Amino acid sequence: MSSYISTTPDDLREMLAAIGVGSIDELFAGIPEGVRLDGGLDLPAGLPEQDVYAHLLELARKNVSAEDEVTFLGAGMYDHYVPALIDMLMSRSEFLTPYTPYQPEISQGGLQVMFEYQTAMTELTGLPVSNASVYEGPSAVAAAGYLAKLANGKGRFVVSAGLHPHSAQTLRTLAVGYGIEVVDVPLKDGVTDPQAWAAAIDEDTSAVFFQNPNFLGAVEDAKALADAAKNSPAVVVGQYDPITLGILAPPGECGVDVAVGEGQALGNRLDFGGPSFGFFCATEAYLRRMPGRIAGETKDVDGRRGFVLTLQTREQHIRREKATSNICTSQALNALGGVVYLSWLGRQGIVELGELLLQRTHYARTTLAAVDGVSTLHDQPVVREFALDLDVDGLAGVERVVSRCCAAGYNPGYPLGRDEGGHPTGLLVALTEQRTREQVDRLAEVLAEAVAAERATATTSTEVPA
Amino acid sequence: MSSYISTTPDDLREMLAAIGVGSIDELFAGIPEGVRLDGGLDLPAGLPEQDVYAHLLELARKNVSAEDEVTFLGAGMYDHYVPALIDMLMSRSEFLTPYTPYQPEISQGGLQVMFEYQTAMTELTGLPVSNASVYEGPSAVAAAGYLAKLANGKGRFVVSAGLHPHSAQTLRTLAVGYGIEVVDVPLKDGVTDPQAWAAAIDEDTSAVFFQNPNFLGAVEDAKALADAAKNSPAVVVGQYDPITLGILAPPGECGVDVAVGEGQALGNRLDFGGPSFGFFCATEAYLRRMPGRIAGETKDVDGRRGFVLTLQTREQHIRREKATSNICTSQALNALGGVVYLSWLGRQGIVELGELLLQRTHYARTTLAAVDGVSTLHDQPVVREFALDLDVDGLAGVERVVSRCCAAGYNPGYPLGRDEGGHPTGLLVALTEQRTREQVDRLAEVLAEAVAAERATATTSTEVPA
Amino acid sequence: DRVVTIFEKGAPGRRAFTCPELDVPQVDPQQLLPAGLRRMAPPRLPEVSEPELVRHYVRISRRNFDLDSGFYPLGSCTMKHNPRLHERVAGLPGHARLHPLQHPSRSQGALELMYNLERALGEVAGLPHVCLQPSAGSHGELAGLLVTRAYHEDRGEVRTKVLTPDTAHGTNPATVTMAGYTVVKVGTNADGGVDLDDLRAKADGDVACLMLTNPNTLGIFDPNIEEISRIVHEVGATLYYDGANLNAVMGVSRPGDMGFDIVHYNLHKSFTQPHGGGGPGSGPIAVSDRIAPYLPTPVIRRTDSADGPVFDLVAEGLPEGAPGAKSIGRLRGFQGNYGCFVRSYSYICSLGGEGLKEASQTAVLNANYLLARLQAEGVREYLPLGFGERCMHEFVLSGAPMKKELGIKTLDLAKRLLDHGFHPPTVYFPLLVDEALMIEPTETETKETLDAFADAVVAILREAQEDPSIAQNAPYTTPVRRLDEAAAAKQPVIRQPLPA
Amino acid sequence: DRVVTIFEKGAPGRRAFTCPELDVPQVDPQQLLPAGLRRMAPPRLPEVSEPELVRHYVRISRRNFDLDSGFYPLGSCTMKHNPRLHERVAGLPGHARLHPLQHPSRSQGALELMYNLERALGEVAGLPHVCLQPSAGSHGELAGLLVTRAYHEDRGEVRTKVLTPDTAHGTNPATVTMAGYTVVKVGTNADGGVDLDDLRAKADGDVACLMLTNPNTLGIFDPNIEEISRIVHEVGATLYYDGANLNAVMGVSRPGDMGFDIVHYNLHKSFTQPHGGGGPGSGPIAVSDRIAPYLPTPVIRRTDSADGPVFDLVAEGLPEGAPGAKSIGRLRGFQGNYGCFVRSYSYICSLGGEGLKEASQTAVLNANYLLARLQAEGVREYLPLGFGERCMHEFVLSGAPMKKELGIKTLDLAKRLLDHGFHPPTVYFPLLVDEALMIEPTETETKETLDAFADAVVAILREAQEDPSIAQNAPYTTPVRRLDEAAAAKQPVIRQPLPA
Repeated sequence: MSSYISTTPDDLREMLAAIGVGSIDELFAGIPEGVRLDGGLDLPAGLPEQDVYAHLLELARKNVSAEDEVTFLGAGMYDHYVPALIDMLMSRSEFLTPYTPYQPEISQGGLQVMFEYQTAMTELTGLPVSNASVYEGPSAVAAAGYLAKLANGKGRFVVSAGLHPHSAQTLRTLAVGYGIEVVDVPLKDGVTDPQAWAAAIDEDTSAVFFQNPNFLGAVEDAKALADAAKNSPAVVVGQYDPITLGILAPPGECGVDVAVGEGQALGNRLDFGGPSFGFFCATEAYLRRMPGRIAGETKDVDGRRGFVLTLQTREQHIRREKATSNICTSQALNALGGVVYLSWLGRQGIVELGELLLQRTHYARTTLAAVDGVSTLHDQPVVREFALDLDVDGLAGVERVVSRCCAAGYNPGYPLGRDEGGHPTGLLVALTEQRTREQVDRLAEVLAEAVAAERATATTSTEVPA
Repeated sequence: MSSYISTTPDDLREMLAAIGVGSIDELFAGIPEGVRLDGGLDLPAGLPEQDVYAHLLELARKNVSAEDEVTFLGAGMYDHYVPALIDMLMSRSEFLTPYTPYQPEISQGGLQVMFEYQTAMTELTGLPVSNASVYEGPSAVAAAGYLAKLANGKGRFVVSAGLHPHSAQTLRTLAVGYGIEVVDVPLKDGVTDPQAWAAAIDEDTSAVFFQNPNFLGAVEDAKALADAAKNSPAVVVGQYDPITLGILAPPGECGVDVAVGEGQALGNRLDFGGPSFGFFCATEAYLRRMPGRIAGETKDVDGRRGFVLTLQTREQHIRREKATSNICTSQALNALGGVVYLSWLGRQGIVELGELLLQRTHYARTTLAAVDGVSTLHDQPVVREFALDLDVDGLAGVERVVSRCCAAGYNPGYPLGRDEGGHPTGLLVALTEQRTREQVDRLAEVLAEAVAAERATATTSTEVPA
Repeated sequence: DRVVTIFEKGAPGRRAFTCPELDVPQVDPQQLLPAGLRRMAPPRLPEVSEPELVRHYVRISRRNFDLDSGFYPLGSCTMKHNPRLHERVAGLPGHARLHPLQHPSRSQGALELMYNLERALGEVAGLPHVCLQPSAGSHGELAGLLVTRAYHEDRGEVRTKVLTPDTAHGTNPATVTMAGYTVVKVGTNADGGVDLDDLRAKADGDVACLMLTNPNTLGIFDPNIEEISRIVHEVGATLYYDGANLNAVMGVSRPGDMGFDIVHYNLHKSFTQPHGGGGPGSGPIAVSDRIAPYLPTPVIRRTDSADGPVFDLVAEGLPEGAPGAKSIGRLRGFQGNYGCFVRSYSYICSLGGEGLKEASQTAVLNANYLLARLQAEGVREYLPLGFGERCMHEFVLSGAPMKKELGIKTLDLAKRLLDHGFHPPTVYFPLLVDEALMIEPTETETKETLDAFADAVVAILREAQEDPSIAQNAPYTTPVRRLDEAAAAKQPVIRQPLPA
Repeated sequence: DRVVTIFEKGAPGRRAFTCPELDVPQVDPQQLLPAGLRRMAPPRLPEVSEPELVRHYVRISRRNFDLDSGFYPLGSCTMKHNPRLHERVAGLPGHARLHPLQHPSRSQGALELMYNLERALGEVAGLPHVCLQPSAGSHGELAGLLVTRAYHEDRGEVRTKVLTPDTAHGTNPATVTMAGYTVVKVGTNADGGVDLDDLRAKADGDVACLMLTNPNTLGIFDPNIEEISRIVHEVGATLYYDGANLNAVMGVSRPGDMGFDIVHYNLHKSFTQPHGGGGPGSGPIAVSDRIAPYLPTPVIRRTDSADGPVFDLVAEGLPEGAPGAKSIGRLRGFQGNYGCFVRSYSYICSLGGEGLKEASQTAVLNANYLLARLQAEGVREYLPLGFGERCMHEFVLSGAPMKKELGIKTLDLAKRLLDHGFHPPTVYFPLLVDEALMIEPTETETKETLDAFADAVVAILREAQEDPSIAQNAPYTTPVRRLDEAAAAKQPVIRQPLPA
């Protein structure tokens, strides 16, 4: 079997001779006998490329992807169309295979992409500072928490219940590490309860977290939420859906200090959840507290424009235990997809796309809420995602409705009851520019049949459909 | 709608002013009114990228591809595994998007690929001269005929019935142009009838044509066929399946003057028949009569090694009506796939692959011929493809058997009766390294059921299965 | 860094390929394939590992200039943007892994696509019957002359000559010979069009066809096209449209409406196939009703049923007068370069009728703008326009004054453009224009790029005024500099010599 | 040619995107989204056509050096060949377009793949429980310390310190701080291993964990690993394996067998993810039985049924002692970087157990061969090996004598290597070695490449003997030359200024 190695028997002989040993085993003589693996790994034998392909294809076919059904699944990642030129650029060896650009003279391509990405993200968020990407959305929220912790050393995080459950959970997981208490603020009428929010913020609040649009798709009044923290030490952190920022007021204009979010919607594939990228933008005040890589412009010895990784004294490889973050490998390739996507959309396109989603989402909400046994979970403004309530028996009922719809080729969305504390009979429905009116209309039919069937079954039997 | 153009209204204004006209229409003023199209083209409106993708995906799904079934179809193109690195290289902008390398200084990549391709093909065929590719297999046969016509001016082509029907038909279509008579030689026991072959060759024979392995998969005695033409003026032309040349005697060692063939098996996709490439190799005598591009090595003014298109005085853009061929755009990108595939296989691999096919083909022939109602059409040596005879009612019976097998996910091969003069109940079965013993065994079961069902139906009714 | 071929890399025993295991009972190979039919020594193919293989070709790819990297104004070649969408859809397994002999009932999508493409191409040409089979433009030309031959012969006529203007692409006369005809050249008039008197003089009963490019290779639309058509048809000949320059007139004017009987398309020009460094291409033809019966087979037949349309490939039993009923036969294997059809069909779907027209309009706009820039004072003195004042999608300048005044030839200008990062225009064609420089910017270039190119030409002319030797010895910044083509042709080295 | 960003290209009104048509009844947008929540001015994103967009990024891509083009011996980064098969299979729609919240019953293939990958990775580490969730090595480290914390707290213990050797990667101490611990450095002995006395002195009841890389960043396998494990476990701490150097020992020696409780893998190193110019990566962790309950959730559960195995994602109701039963919770959204799992799983399928071992053996062979070449007379005088005589998969030379004798620093050597077409090794790390040069050739390079690299080093040393200023001012042949990093940090310009 090939292991992608090149050592011929002749090579081996010459190399061992040059080293001055008689066998490869001798090179491992320094490993104590007690920790050597004698029998070899208990793994299947290697396979030719064609067999690996066949195996991976077989596994792929056991999944129902967004190419196999009409999907209204969202809740953090979305079936946007990824233009073909992004695939091409992301698969170019020159972007795909280099390491982090430690040698700027031969990494100008990647560094310039980072610089352009930072420019695009600062434009989108209306904040002056962006890093070159973090892992993904929820961990970006947690990274914002760590920034706040280092910045003000306070003891509490105040978290809106509109934050994505994964973000809230991730924040909680990490906050344990540095001992910060997390305080939840409930929603009211689908948005963060303003009274409870204001009441929760105090002098010991290190950061406040909300999401816009929030997890139920509702547009939050970001400015009001930020204003409520104005007189506290709290860093205001907003998690944003970047695709909505063509029409939503940008965080930088609402008093948000740190805007983070999941970048997948910007030209990245679903990939069952990753890799994508997280974006991380902030006010000038936090420039030297940012996690991750930042590219900066400079000149070479001949005066030519060039780019370098800059402000590296923040980073782990220089600052070690005093670093602003432990992040090293980030998501450069995915961020490339992001900036190419934003350039593809362009200044007009991001607005047009936002307005299209706004209209179609309104149509979908109205159409689906008109189905018998279906109502809206809230009536706040929504941009690309909305929450319904199904008049069925709990999460199990919703799951059966979803199954029935999926059997008809339509995945109606995400059952909110799957999350702890989520509305048991809620269904989160997301749109992208790939979902047409025709598909919405058909979903309404499919959903109507499924809900009706579920309600009929519930009254006559408890059997689960196949 | 975008037409991939960049002209903004500002651009248009400035450009028209620079030209000195008031509108684009004025630029078309030279077209007589009588031949202007007023109403515009009667074509659907343009679509966004996502909709074009969705449409093309829908069309793709209406096909049953080699990814959707286990296919034993061959007869000229084969479901070989195409290694992923070939896709990558063929889709690199640097190879994908340039024109023919008229400016060698900035085309060294493509020219070197041609030079390497020529080297690989001459190695494979054992002939000293190769061009940089022609369109595909059958037209390569016809191109060999034109070479012979220009070389010796004789009046007859002698053609073995073992030649692929498409090659024979193409040769006939073109021979009409320059007025050459085509004489057929039948097969005997699955190979070219030696007596009839020898008898057909005379002093007015311009070229003789056979195929190896021939259309029924049988290995021809190429040396004997070539010897028979030794004392005639005829150019000996062999059409070869290049994948078999790791184990079959190379044409250059058998007295073949011109070896041509379909290159698809070498790293090219099926693509419903094209684009692929044709190869065209010859003895030294025909170097200056070759059709198509040829790359040659030379040096630049600084003495550096470089490559150029050479012997261009053969070609249409220089020699015009006296050119050796009218070919201009050929199949450079596909030939790249060919040479990369051959390099991937390598000196050992091409032999190993040939031996594997030889063994598996033997196993498949034995196994399938053991099915009730199935026998071999001939018992000549075969390498990767063989002909069966089904005991059913003519081509229609075979087609129904094929349909039944396909319904079970197994495409058993090509019904020979589809070609004029082809054996009505013949079935041509091809193997590649992607067809395993397990698949052959399963095909035997599927085929047995299908043949049995067909024979049962034939005796009781004449209905066609769905 | 010495350039080495893949045959000079690697080492004995290295490999990228892993052979699948033998899973059937082994039989003595000699028994399966006797020694007399066997190869004795393996072909000396490279012995390289996969990493070596990838690196070799990635590296040499960087020694190519390509359309995705820069301006490529190669006249007559229509180097327009190649959308990556087309590579994506052509790569879908349902297209890319479809066997050409799959039964029509199991390849309905492919046949529907081809049928739709035929209709769309026919609409663009203004001719009702399309055959997609030819592999490239020159192959389409051959198809066109063979159907012409069949048409005449079917009428009991033997015709021996084909007329081609002296501005014709080289493929035209080469094709004429391959089709068994004799070339008769027709002259060009002062305006760059066909010399009507010469045409009238040569158009006689022996003429089978006039092959014409319109706009022609000078970028000029022949204003006498209706008269030309009349002359040709009066002697019973066919009028053939070389579609190389179709990008100038899509949606604006149609060959069929001009009187052409036969048209070939270069899908790899007007309909944006990537050129692949010299192919693949695709050269469908369209014909009028009277020529249709002679078209190559198989033809695609659409039958409408209650369940929707059904598509079939048919070669025999076609009704009289139907396309292919008296077919000349096949021109190649299978159905043509289907992968190219997928791309061009996608292009037509993306643009629609309006988009195709906009493409042609913009191609003509861009050409005229670049022409205006290059006919500014200080440039036109050295590089005058060969014929006319304006152009369609391309134009031809003459470098003769530049050669005379500045001592640099068109070739020198071309080579110096390489140092400016541009692919040069087509040079020394058409033959009619002395020191010709044939420029086709296409519609997908920006005004900024056209300006930068014009600026480069201006800079090179200015530089030559100071020191012509700079251009004469250019290029300097390319992977290699000027190559000795004469030596290459004199003692051809066309393969890597290998050790036994 | 002035470098411009995409924001400096294009023109107002240009576009690549075509918005789908509005197919629903239009409602007043202000009604749907009130002004107070609305954006007023559009973000100043680029306005470019598709051809411009493609050309811009293709062009700037060529200003990168990449693994597919040349040798990349960056120490500790394991720049091994990235097979293109992996991109192909990761791109299959069934993987690439699978929504992360698709119900487990409709994502069985993905869960099976993840389950299989967990088993395979566990086998390589010699630890039974794997969590794929962490996004990169540093994320895995954080996961490792958070499960350590949970483990201790569950036992009612409060521990405050984490030991890291002074050779540790910077991520280790940074992670320690993020996890709320204090870093305590442990020294290195004369052989390059952990100073056992120092370790014994610092290992007390406050220590939560020792984080160790083995072989360490000097490329040395610690011969005292069993003793180290004993010391750490005696004080009740966990032993953490930083998997950055796992490529040295796959199939040869397993962290679990060495006594490690927690291991992180860098799929983007040992299991050949392309690095993407700085990600994505993937940093799964494996743990022993006693740590398993604290693993992040959800976990993958396999249930065998009559119809074959069924896979599920489970976060709650896990039985006591089961992985995730007392989970620390999530570390990120969804299930981790699945696209990376597909690639690494394919890699493991291609190589199998034997292939993985062969990879490690060859990595060590290549490193020792290159070391031997670089310790030849005439080189070792300037670039001696920091510690020991041989190495595992990488080694660290000291440029201190070179600096002293020849006047060129390690950085100069690195920059001069650029002119020879090589990516330089890692420089100035580990901190322990003066003027460090850390070289990791990996198993996928040829002997010829190793020789060429050694030759280049020799040539640079020889050149410096004649004229050190050449290296001091290198590089010369790169897209830009040495850049002013100090100015960049002093007055950061981190985005393109745009006109209003």
